Amino acid sequence: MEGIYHDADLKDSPVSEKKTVVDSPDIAQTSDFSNLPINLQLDSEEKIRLYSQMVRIRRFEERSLRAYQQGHIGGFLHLYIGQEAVAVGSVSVMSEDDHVITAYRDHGHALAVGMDMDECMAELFGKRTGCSKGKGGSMHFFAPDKNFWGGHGIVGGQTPLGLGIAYALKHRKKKGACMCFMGDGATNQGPFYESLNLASLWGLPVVYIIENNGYSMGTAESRHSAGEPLARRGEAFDINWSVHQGHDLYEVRDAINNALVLAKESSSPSVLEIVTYRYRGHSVADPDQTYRSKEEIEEYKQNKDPINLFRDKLISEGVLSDEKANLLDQAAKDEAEASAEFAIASPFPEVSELMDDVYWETDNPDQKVSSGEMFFESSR
Amino acid sequence: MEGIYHDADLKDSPVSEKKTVVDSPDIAQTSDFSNLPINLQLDSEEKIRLYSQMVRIRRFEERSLRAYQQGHIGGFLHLYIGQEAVAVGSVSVMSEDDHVITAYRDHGHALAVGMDMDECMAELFGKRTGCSKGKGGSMHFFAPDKNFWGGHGIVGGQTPLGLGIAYALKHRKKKGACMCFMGDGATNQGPFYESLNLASLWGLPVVYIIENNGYSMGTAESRHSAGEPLARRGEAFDINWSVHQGHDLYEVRDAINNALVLAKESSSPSVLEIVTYRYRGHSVADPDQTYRSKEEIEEYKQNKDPINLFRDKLISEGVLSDEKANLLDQAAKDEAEASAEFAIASPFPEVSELMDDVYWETDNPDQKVSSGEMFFESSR
Amino acid sequence: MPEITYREALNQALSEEISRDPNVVLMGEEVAQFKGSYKVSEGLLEKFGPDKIIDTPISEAAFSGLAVGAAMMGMRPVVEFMFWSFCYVAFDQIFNNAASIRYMSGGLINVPIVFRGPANGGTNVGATHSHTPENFAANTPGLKVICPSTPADAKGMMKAAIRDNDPVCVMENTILYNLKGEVPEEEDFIIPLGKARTVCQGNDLSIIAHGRSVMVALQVAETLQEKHGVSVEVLDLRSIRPLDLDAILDTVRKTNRVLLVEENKPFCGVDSQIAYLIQEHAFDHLDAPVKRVSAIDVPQAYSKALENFQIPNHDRVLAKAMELL
Amino acid sequence: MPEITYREALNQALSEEISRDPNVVLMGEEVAQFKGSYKVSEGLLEKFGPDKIIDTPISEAAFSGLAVGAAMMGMRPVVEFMFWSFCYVAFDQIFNNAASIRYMSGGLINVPIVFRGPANGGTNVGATHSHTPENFAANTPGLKVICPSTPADAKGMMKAAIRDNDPVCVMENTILYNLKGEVPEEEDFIIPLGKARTVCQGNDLSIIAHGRSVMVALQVAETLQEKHGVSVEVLDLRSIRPLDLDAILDTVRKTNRVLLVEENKPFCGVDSQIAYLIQEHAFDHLDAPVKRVSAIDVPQAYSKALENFQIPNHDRVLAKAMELL
Ligand SMILES: Cc1ncc(C[n+]2csc(CCOP(=O)(O)OP(=O)(O)O)c2C)c(N)n1
Ligand SMILES: Cc1ncc(C[n+]2csc(CCOP(=O)(O)OP(=O)(O)O)c2C)c(N)n1
Ligand SMILES: [Mg+2]
Ligand SMILES: [Mg+2]
Repeated sequence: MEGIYHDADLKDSPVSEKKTVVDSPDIAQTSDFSNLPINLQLDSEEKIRLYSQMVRIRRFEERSLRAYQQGHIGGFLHLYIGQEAVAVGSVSVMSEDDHVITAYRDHGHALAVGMDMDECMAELFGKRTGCSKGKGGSMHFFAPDKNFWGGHGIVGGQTPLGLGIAYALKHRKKKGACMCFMGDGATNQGPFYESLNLASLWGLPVVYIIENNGYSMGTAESRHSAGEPLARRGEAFDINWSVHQGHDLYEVRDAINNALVLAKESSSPSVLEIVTYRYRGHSVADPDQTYRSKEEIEEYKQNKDPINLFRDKLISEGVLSDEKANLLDQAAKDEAEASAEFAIASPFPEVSELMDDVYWETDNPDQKVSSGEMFFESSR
Repeated sequence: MEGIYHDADLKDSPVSEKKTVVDSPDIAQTSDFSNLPINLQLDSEEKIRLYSQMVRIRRFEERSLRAYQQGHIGGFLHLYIGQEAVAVGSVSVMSEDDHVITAYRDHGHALAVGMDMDECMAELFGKRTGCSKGKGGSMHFFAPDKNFWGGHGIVGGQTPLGLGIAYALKHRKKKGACMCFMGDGATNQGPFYESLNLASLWGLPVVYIIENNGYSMGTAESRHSAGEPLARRGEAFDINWSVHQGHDLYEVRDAINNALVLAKESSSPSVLEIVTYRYRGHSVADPDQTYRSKEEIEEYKQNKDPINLFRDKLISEGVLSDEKANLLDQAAKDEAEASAEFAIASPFPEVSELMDDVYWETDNPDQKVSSGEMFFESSR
Repeated sequence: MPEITYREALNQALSEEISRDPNVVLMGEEVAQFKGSYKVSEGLLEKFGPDKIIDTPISEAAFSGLAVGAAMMGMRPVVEFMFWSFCYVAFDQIFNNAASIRYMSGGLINVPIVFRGPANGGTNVGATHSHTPENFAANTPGLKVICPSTPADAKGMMKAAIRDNDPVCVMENTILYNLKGEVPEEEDFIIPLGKARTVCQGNDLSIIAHGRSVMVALQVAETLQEKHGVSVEVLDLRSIRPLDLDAILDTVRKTNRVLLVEENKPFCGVDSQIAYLIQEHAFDHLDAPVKRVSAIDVPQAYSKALENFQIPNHDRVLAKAMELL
Repeated sequence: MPEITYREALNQALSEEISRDPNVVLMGEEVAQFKGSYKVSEGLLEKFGPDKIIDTPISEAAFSGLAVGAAMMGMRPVVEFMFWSFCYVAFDQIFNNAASIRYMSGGLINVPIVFRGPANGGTNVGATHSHTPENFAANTPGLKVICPSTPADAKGMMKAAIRDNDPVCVMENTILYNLKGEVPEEEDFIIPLGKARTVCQGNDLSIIAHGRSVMVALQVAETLQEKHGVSVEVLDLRSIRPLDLDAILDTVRKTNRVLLVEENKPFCGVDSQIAYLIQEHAFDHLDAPVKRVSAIDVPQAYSKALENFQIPNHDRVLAKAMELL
């Protein structure tokens, strides 16, 4: 018995290999996912809706960025611009029994699941009309009525929560799955691995979606993670994994759909890595130039912008025209502008409301069962 | 691009495959490690010393068990009986620049690195003469002068510490490595994976040694961990891994030596899984019968007891005789008995000593630089 | 009323609530096949099967978070920590996720969850296994925290905790598990959170305690009565958050002298807050400063000889009480 | 003396100590190439290279524990948390390993380590990013905790922390990073831990605070002087553990009235302990109960409109001070 060591080489992988973004400018041309059943079943209207969703997300965020610069928004603002096809593509293959949870870069997922621009923008402004009444902010959007469970600020902290959503579905014998989104940097948080083990051991219908935009703040993947691709970290737990390009909405739909089917048919988890890119800084305050070049950003924008690529595709499919695209774009801008006006016009929460929403019990005094002091410094 | 999913099959592994202990009663016969250079270099005296180390550990622990039953020891007592070849074999290939850290099942490692039975037994008794002055107890033995950094009670909590020891060695350009021992159950703690990533990313000379005794308390491996073998969990981080049988001291020496060489020559981490077995309950209080059969235990004892196997080997090598073995055994019993007497005769720490050893500064009042109150309820 | 142990009382509470509400499950390390490290869940696997009584790997962060996620979906998980000390590896899931998600969602999401397990010293297991984090939990708005000290409380408050729509941390005590006491049998025997209990009446001194320290307080009260003719009132807080401030102030206004006893380490222990509240609200009723006995302020010592002194014991409490008289 | 910012003061302290002692390294997320999330480590990578200034993945548990292991071996790592809030995912490594290993080894092993980063609210980042865990750290024997509030303190105390042979938690404040002040230039400018600072003298009321609340206290002191002719003494604790109890008692004995201000949540916040100590040791000197202003007791709110009120502000502190007069 010798040869004690494996050199843990990468397996030859049948999936699209993850590469750093600039190394493979022509990946966009490598494959056509439009003829897969999941995409063939889309009618023109649906395709246009998907396109318009991506545009709406981008325009919403661009407007929020201006609001930030104007001083209407404070704290963090993590923009999703560049990654739109991931959230929109993923959500587009959800059934009503499927659920979504994500990290702090959550505006795209929120709009994709159907949240209003108004409630989202107002939340960013810290207004009472925000989806979380101004209490959660940019990182903490929620819409449980739309199966959207946040918006979580602690890196990796949502990975066990997503597992719990899947667990509840399975326990209740519902045919649903949970998509748990996370960043490439988040793969370095321990609870993710504990979750992978449990997901596999218990056969839970959870799909971990690593939106690999190449950077954890200012740290490139190669400086934060050993071993490629990141999705392979599911393998030792006997979890299905694969890597996909995130600029092509059709590819995203196919990948996520397969994982959801697997989760729902055989209650098996997956780890999908979706390679994507963010155009803006990690959050609004962060200057890009320190850790990546302008050229890198420009190259992605030129060759792989998910909105441009999908527009071109739809135009070539005869589904969309330049004119129609411009109209949709203008509509999205108008909607975003209106949401900013809505947010500006909305009232801030009153100081007396500070104490609401902590405990179910204090919010429902008529059904109170406890007694005693619940708060020790009060605004009332 | 199709075939989106890998089924994460096990690679064909050139190493001895991990199997549940009872499935492979004849593994002991499968291979002979005695002719490997690392073992050929041992002279008779050294072989006898290794044998005697294992015997000493076993007799020490048997004596501690009686002391527990007699009420001299309280709290937890996690016995290492059955696993002796792992600690002794590993420590036997250490150089003086190598370091050891482990979990709460630490008596074997402590004696193997050269700690006295007296200081160990006294620690179990909570006596002032204990290695940690009675403050650490069974789970928290330490001997930094012997490069032994504990004894850690929180499952997996030592995995980043071992990394830090390796980091300090590398930072100081010392040619040493750190062996970080852990249980099979400990692989389910997140910090282990964070540590694997860092170990690989930074090329740290750490060897993670999973002593897989098949159970995490009452939970068999198949009920606590998805995917086999556990060591494979290093693979996605590009870490070398392998699986070995822990009942054969020669095999352990070879495996650990290879990993230490790799760590020191090329500053590469490893994950080694050593398959072993514990004869006693998880801790003294735990009744075995609920989660494994008497037969399973007996079968291991009969076929794979590391002490018996090594004795037979040494006898067949002509290095040891039955008589000599019996003498060594009696010596170990006597030494253990003496250590119990030492512990009984030793004083308990005084209540006034309760406050020592918290802060370096309060223990060194002549070099004190801070002022103010350090303690808020004092025994003095 | 039947006499049962604290352990059996918890077991009954779990069993009854799992029977009553299909959303309740129990999960944790060794809770099913092993019947719990301290046998609290004995017989539950047989009764309810592995879908309700769930063994987990040693992954506190993941299964705590999993339970929070399930609670967000409307389940009512009961999470056992083998020791509350192990909440340190799941801290974020409890102290951020369970505590803040309701608030951060503007009240859209509830987290009806129970985290339970023993939180005590006195068992010779050293610093890493002897934490009493009730002060950390009570510091954290969004969490509730209770420390039952009798079998009846263990049952009635555990049932209340499971029915509660907010996250409740239940801090038990390994040394109390064998304690016997009378426990009502009615299905709906509930002790509401936030109600302290006057353990014995007295006029000269109030000793306020929680957890096992209540027993120490009671012993000291007996000594003081018998040996010194001092009449002591003992108040068991039972619940830390919500807190029965009225009961605290009542006894202080009655005796005008107060000693606080707890196993917490002193700096920012629960009793620092109680002391603050007493002097804030009953300043003019105090004939002497509020005094405290806590754990001696060093990491928990392993040696019995040290630890028996480290946690509040009869003599230390008595000595401090005498300072107040 | 040159005027520099709190940020530059920290930067100088780090730079000087890394130059002085080859065992000192700085590690954390984005500390090297990105110069630190809040630019505290600007220029250090260029000066000292990647062996001393080390970027880590988002693995707080692993790199905190790694640093503890390195400290056990005699290194003196400085670990930056991007926010102290993130200590929740590394809790065990800090609150067990760093805090208890010296004790559990009977004093055989020292852990000379600094954990540092901002711990404050007021920046509109919501519940998960606004924790102030100085009370948790100070509750834990084995750890030291300091909260510098001025550029000079930031430099002098950081240098003291790095030279300290015990683990020190340094709680900074993002809002203070731009604050300017005079800072001595000497290499050995050290402010010993455990020394409070009288910020201004007064006779009628003592306001005791730490961290940014010191500035609020000072503003209120000015208002009270100008508008009401009340003379306020402001004491900056600076260090929580060790604690300058003498300085606290001195000011209380002088003014006989005391208001405590902090950003901590109230239940078992640092000031609960300070209040306890004051009434214990200076009971007869108090003309009124000790009062406190803390953060409003709910998870940190995102909205500026709420958070500006939630953390102690001028008007809330003033109102509470008026109650005491
Ligand atoms: C536990 C924790 N550590 C650090 C942070 C600060 N932080 C927020 S986002 C981030 C980078 C995350 O990168 P990635 O996971 O790749 O997601 P992306 O921002 O690219 O979407 C860091 C370090 C945090 N929020 N939580
Ligand atoms: C974080 C944490 N959770 C739970 C425990 C309780 N506990 C102690 S040992 C153990 C089982 C560990 O099994 P394994 O890692 O296989 O080591 P072995 O006991 O077999 O040597 C458990 C659950 C602990 N000490 N720390
Ligand atoms: Mg990223
Ligand atoms: Mg094991």
